Amino acid sequence: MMNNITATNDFVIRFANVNGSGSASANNLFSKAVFRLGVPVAAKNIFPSNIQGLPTWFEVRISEQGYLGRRGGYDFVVAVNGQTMVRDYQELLPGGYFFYDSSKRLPDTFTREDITLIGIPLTDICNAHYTEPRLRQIFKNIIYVGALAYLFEMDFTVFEDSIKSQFAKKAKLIEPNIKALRLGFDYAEEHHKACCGLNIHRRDLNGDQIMMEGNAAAGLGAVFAGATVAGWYPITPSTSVVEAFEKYCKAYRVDEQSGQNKFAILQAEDELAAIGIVIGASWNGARAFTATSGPGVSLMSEFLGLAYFSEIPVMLMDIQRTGPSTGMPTRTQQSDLLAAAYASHGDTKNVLLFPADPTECFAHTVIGFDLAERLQTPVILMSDLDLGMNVHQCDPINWDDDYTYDRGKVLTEEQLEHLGERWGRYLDVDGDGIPYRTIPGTHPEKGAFFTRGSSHDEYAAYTEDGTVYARGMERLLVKWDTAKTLVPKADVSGQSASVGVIYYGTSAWSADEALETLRTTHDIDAMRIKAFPFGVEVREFIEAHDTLFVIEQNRDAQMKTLLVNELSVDPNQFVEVLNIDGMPITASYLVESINRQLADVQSTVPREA
Amino acid sequence: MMNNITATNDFVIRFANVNGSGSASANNLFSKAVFRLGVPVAAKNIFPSNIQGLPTWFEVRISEQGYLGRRGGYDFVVAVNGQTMVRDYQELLPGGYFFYDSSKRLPDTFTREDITLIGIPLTDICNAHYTEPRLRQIFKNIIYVGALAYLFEMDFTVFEDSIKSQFAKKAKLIEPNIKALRLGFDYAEEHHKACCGLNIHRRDLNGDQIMMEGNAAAGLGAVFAGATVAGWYPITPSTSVVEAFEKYCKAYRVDEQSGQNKFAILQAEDELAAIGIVIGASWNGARAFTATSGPGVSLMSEFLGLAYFSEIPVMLMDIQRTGPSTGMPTRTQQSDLLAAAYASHGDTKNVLLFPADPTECFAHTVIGFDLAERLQTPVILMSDLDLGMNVHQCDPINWDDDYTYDRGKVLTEEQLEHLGERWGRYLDVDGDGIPYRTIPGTHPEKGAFFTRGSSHDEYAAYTEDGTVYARGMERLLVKWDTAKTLVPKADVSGQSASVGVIYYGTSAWSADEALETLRTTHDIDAMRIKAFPFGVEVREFIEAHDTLFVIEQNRDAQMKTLLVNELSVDPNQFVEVLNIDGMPITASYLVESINRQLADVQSTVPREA
Amino acid sequence: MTFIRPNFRHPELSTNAIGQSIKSYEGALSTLCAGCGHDSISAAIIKSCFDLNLQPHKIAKISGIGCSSKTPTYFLGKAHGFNSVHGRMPSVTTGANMANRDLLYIGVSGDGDTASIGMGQFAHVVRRNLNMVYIVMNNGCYGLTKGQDSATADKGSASKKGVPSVFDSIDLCQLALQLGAGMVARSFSGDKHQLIPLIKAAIRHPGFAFIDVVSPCVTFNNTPASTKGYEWVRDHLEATGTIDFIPAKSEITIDYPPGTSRQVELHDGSELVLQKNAEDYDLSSRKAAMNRIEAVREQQHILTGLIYHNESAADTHGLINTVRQPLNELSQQTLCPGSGVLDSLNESLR
Amino acid sequence: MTFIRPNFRHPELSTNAIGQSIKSYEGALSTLCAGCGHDSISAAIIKSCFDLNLQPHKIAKISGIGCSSKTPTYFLGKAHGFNSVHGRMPSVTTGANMANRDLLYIGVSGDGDTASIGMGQFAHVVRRNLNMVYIVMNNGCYGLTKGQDSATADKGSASKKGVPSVFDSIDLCQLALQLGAGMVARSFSGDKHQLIPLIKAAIRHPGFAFIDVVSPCVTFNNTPASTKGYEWVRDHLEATGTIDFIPAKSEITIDYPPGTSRQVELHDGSELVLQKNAEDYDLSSRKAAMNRIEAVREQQHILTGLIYHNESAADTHGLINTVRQPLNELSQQTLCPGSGVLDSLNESLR
Ligand SMILES: Cc1ncc(C[n+]2csc(CCOP(=O)(O)OP(=O)(O)O)c2C)c(N)n1
Ligand SMILES: Cc1ncc(C[n+]2csc(CCOP(=O)(O)OP(=O)(O)O)c2C)c(N)n1
Ligand code: SF4
Ligand code: SF4
Ligand SMILES: [Mg+2]
Ligand SMILES: [Mg+2]
Repeated sequence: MMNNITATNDFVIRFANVNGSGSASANNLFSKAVFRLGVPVAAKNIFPSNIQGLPTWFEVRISEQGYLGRRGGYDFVVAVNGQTMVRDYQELLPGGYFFYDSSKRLPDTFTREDITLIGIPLTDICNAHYTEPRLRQIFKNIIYVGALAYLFEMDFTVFEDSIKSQFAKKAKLIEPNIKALRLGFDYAEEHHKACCGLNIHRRDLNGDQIMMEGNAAAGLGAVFAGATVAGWYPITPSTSVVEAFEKYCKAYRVDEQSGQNKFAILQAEDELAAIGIVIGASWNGARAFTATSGPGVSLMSEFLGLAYFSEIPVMLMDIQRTGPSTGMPTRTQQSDLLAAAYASHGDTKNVLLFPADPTECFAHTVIGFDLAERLQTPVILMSDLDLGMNVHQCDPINWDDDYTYDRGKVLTEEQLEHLGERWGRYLDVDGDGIPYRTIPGTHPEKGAFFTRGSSHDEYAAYTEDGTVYARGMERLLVKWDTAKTLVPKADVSGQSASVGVIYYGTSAWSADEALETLRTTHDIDAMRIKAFPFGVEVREFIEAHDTLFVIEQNRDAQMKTLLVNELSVDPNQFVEVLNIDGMPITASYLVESINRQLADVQSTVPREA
Repeated sequence: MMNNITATNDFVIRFANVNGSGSASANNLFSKAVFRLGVPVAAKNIFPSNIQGLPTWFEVRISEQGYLGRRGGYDFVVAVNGQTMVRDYQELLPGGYFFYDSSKRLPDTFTREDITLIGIPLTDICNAHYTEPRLRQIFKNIIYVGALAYLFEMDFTVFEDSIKSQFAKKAKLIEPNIKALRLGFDYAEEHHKACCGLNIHRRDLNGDQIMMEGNAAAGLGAVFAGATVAGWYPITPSTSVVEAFEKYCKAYRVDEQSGQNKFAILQAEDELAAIGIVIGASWNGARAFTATSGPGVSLMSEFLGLAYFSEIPVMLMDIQRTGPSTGMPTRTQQSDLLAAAYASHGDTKNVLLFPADPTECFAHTVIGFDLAERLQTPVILMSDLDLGMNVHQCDPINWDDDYTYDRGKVLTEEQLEHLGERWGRYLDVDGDGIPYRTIPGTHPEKGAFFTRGSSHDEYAAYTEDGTVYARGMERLLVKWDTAKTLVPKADVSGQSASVGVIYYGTSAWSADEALETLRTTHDIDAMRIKAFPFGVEVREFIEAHDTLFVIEQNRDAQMKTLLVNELSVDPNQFVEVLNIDGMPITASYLVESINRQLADVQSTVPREA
Repeated sequence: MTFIRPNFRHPELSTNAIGQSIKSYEGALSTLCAGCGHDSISAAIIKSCFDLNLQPHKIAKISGIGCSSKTPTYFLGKAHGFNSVHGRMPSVTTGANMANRDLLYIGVSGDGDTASIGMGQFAHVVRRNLNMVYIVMNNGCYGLTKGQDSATADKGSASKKGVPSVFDSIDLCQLALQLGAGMVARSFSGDKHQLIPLIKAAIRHPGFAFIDVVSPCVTFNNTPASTKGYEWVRDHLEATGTIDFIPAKSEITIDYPPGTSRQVELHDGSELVLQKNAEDYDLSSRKAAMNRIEAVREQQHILTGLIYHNESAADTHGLINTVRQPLNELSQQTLCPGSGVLDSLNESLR
Repeated sequence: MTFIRPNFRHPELSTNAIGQSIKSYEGALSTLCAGCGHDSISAAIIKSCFDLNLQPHKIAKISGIGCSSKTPTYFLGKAHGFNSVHGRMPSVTTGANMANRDLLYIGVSGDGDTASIGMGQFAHVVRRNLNMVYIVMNNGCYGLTKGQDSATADKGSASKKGVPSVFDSIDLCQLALQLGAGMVARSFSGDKHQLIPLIKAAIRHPGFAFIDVVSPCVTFNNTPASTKGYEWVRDHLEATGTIDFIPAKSEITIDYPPGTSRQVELHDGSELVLQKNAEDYDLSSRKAAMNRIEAVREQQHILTGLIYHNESAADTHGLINTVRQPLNELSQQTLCPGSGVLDSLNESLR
């Protein structure tokens, strides 16, 4: 006997499409509708590294409880890609619903009895109503969205409103789109009444939240942070950061009178040039940044070493994808931590930030610019494809107009003029390891110095004196200690358990969800790391727990490496919980994996207070 | 009262010269003479990153006990550089000897009473005997060598013989050189009889040893290992590796009849191209290599990731210098370990070799090619400036004619022809994580495959299937485990103590010497690591000791990081003994530092057996 | 990929002189956009190798990263291929060629791959006169990363986003000429009658042969304002002539009047017949080639055809004087000096 | 370094129009080899800035790595300097210029730094027409790494080791022309009467100004067989004319007979007077410049002088339409949209 899955506002739907077939906007229309119905929604676009004709999936989780990570498993599949039909069919959960284009009969091998088939003759409907192939192609997607609206009992007006606002500027497209929605809706109503146990009903759970891509938020952050120069080179999944920066600059940063830009964006010839541009601009007193992904980080490595050693602010956004090498360019991962933290030859350490949602992409970008200038060093925003390129539900962007940028220790002409002692570019005057810098052109007689990646003394003069060199290197460690006090603090929850879970970045959604489940049976504390180097709270958390699960989306447990290496803690305290398949980590995997390993760990009883 | 240092065959002499003044060959003449007198000698050239006119030092340690590391401190200074005279004077040990050009009076500030002044009017002598400025310049150096010969009671004939063999092909230069030596000798004999308590007397301690630079040995190793392609880009201190390779190729690898080369050396446009050439050639079945230093390693990082992931043999020699960035290009360091071990974005691991003397540079180069092809992965020889560019006394180069190259799992046309099952480029047939590869052009129908840095399945086809990708990444870890069994084993000495000392590469000379001293008062075991990943013996050694001193020539204890990270051992077991001033680590520093820290460590008593 | 190429072929499918059918030269099914110019170039490569009776497994196809750089998967399935990293095809090909001078090296790149990130490697592989065919599938944009302008995008031409490129475009043929390439040509992906003979000529050319193939990106570079779009290119194409390939026959004839045809003899004795425009055109003069490109460009036209051809220069192996036998075939015995030389070597170091 | 420059200067040391003595334009004492051509170029830069009455602190001097790239330490001590990494001066200068368009950017590089590792960045900074002076101190070798051939080493010319270079040399002036540089010149480090006016012209040129200065490496490139050695170069130098700098006066005169002098008016109204050879020479034609370089080179000679000059093109800022005010001077208030726009922005994302 078949057990249909029934659920209201709590299920996962997978759209299986063909790349470049126009499905993306239809699928977004659907997920946005869920959001507008006041129901939390998480959508993930799983697309190929090509432009047209290959399989692409869109995974939408509808979750009244507000779980925004991947859950794992599919309750409903919209199977409109023949290439992957078999797989999509097989991977559907028992009791699930298989929605397909019934213009063609399903192959005989499709014999599952534990699922519900929902056939809609999409092609036939299209052919009946549209003659132009282009229109047929496009509206086919809209038709299935209309059908879903019926099947899930979604309020149809929310779709109509979406269409209207979307095509506000091309009004003549509104009617045909609504018509297509209607076609699907009506067909489903007529042929599939009450066959689907999954519903999406209106709630008011989304408050003032917004839906935004992490990259857009980072780009916007750069605008608000006052970045004026961007050097970049296209690479998936980072490209949209600079595209967003450009878009928002064009909206907010064009001089009204002259039409001239208060920003300079240069598409460089490669990543080496991109970061060179950033370094040149930062050196010259502008806020500058670049965005890239793994291969770009590798190429930037020499320049990162220069910036570290000559102490030039750099804001770099690494939107991580699956490595190594070209890897899976359209899949996510958190595997550039070591490459970023210890970029380049010689002894180097870079500041990393780990945003977990778009709102934080915005905030960390703003903080990142401050840190880069305060610390005069590279700061790397460690976002990833999942965060950067998917539209996430998150808190709205906020801005405190009283906040002023921290431009760090930069001497003005005035200050230079009245400088008492001899100024030294690399002199640690304040004991925090951070020297004072000057911007070219500031003062006619004072403050000019020579920046170099070769060894230098406190007055920026070239030296081959090993003692002087070593002194500089040790000072950089003092600065590193200062960094620990300035970076965003980790979020800690709970304090009584002997077991802790550590996670960061986009694992947060699933980790938070998994923790809810795990905590029903175990006492578990948790810490979300937001930055490297680690503040005291990170050490304290680790010291306070016997067993620490570290959740990461890489093979080699790179965050664990950083923790052990920087905090000198025993690696055997840590249990690795790793996911490396390029798909965002799921809550169910976490629950299963941690539960299993918890069994191995002796004591899970709370510590004595 | 002054206490003159007196010693026979056990002291340190520093030559202070000006770069480009022709002193290097004179100083080499001196150290070679010591060697030929059968007395162990270690010479270090401390030169500036410029071509002419800046201070350069040459440090020669004469050690009957055979200590070949830096000792620290100078017993005798040949001060012929006005620019550094004050410093050279100050740094001389009490009781030491200050040899200077007395053509000009010493400044009045030179008032030390604890040293012996030995003035020789080098300029005056030159001016009296030579008219051409060029000759004056050159022979000045030879004259002081002649004087030293007298002062140290060295057998003069050894110098004469050296000169004769050196100028065998330009015979007319022999006489003038010997004359210059004589001039110095005679002046010293006349004016400084018995003033010097330091002697170098003939012994027979050097057996069949040779004097060679590490880079020359590595270049020779590449010839013997059958490397045919070298792509490279000049960078100090690696340049001489390829120069040596070329020299020895020209000696042994030119077809006698045609005059054609059985090797291809291309000076590339940069390091990215250099390693690209190596990858292309290796992929195509030739043994290929490149040599570089830190900045080059940074630039090669993207390509290293490609080679790791697509499993192409790469032999890379990193002759490390002081980082980060341009750093001190003519100073030594061991600070590229992390950059090399985990080069590039994504999860990557590379095999490293740590030669400790030129003989081992040769041997490790040969092993390196075998490992690279056996493991189909990058192998990086971690030499350094000290090892690579100084002439070291070491065992002679040996070669076993019965040894055959391990070309790894390469399928021949024959094998392809008779292949039973379907061949998969990335299929782990043997369970060791190493698949079989084919060389382009081998077979008309079988074995062709597509190499890519993007994700691939066992049959080398492009895939975006996360499970398949993950399987490949996990297999690379199996291969990594295989690597642990193939790399050179660490040298372990002692097994009863609770304290161990770990070191690698060029720290070995000083560490060995320091251990002799330390062991007179403490029970200490020692391990010299020769490769990464670590074999079981490394783990066993660590597990068998409570306290482990790790000797490194970098700031951030990079080997410790590798040990902790790869072996999951408690970092608190380790005590860091670090030197980062760019000068080779000294035995005296090690003794002092370890002794001091041993006091802090509770138990130094031997373990119960 | 679940695409399955129909395996059935007509039984009488014709074979070439070495008994191979065209199928032996094909590759996996393309995953590029329908109508992408790059696929036409792949087809031209397939046809050229078939016609020239090349043994597929004696070819190595090497590329960088981009839609264009994916194409080696789609031709010559029996040849080894190497999809390296972005902009670095030249160095990988250089290494491969050093290891085995006897294979044919077909390097495929994009305009982003070559004119931006790969500019340095491009310049230097030309300078070394590496014996290879270097094909740039030039769509004036970054196809795979969704249509950003490349450095070959014509100034003022607009990409999908409609924002015109503000920078002067780089003419890769001119650069190749400047840097000393022995054969320089340009064609259009849709013009197989011109392209196939050029590819054949490039294959036969002993040394560096460069073909810049204008190859419209149907997806990102087909706006009316774009100058690399199919229509625009068609309209604005100015061919120097129709080139047809005729196997080894006669010599190059240099002196001939305008309006007639001209034969260019290739390395292996085979020839190109160049149908000449009314204007004189000297294939063997670099300066003339340069001026001609410049002149044609001044009219906003694109010069196609064989632009320059000179076989006199030695290739890299010739320049560095390597042995005839591929280096990857030399045995340990040949390469390793063995213990024999060590006595005197060690002695010289004492 | 323990060198101490004698601090004493003649009290009546003459000052320029802004009251600065030449001392204000000097830098630290050079640590290059005695007689190195690079030092002469530093001296010419110092003199040019002095003559032009530039404020030293409004200059930024940026370089890569090499003996040549060290020279910015040796001139303009009151200006900020940046000795970046090998081959990357162009990108760092680009960034700096984007941040502050009001400084004068003097980029110094070597032939290794530019023609090899820096080739890509060089090509693209030219293409963007960045407003800067780009000086290559061209010694045909890698001085700092001890004399390996660079890509500008003439074929057949032997370095210290006596092994002749087997590859064709790259002519950076031709490349710069090819890639659209607005001003292209070549000079010789020892010829200050030619070099100083050229540097001045480059400083005044609004956009990318390239000067390839043949600068003998006395240490590694002075063998008789080398073609870049002082003697050889002297012998083989073919100057297009003696250039003298005259402050802002008259306009460019384009039409003038051979054998006379020609005035080139610069951006700020100042002029170059070009002493012309008997042959006609058109400074404003790229094609003519190309052909001229080629023709002179065919005679194994080196063309020096101002080779091409065209001020019409907009520089990078002009092309991407940035505001007049330096971007690094814009305040938070100007740059940050503030909370005001967020209501509607957030709303648009719901
Ligand atoms: C180091 C690096 N940077 C960026 C990318 C992203 N990327 C992939 S393809 C491409 C551009 C491709 O353009 P082109 O070479 O013209 O090929 P097309 O797709 O147009 O055929 C870029 C920038 C990459 N793969 N590697
Ligand atoms: C990435 C990198 N590779 C190599 C080097 C070593 N290096 C220093 S200077 C130099 C060449 C300099 O040649 P050139 O630019 O012609 O300057 P010159 O010394 O001749 O003036 C090289 C290869 C380096 N510093 N960085
Ligand atoms: S995006 Fe353009 S270049 Fe890429 S496959 Fe599609 S049409 Fe071709
Ligand atoms: S090595 Fe050559 S380029 Fe370098 S400083 Fe000396 S003379 Fe000048
Ligand atoms: Mg392209
Ligand atoms: Mg040079």
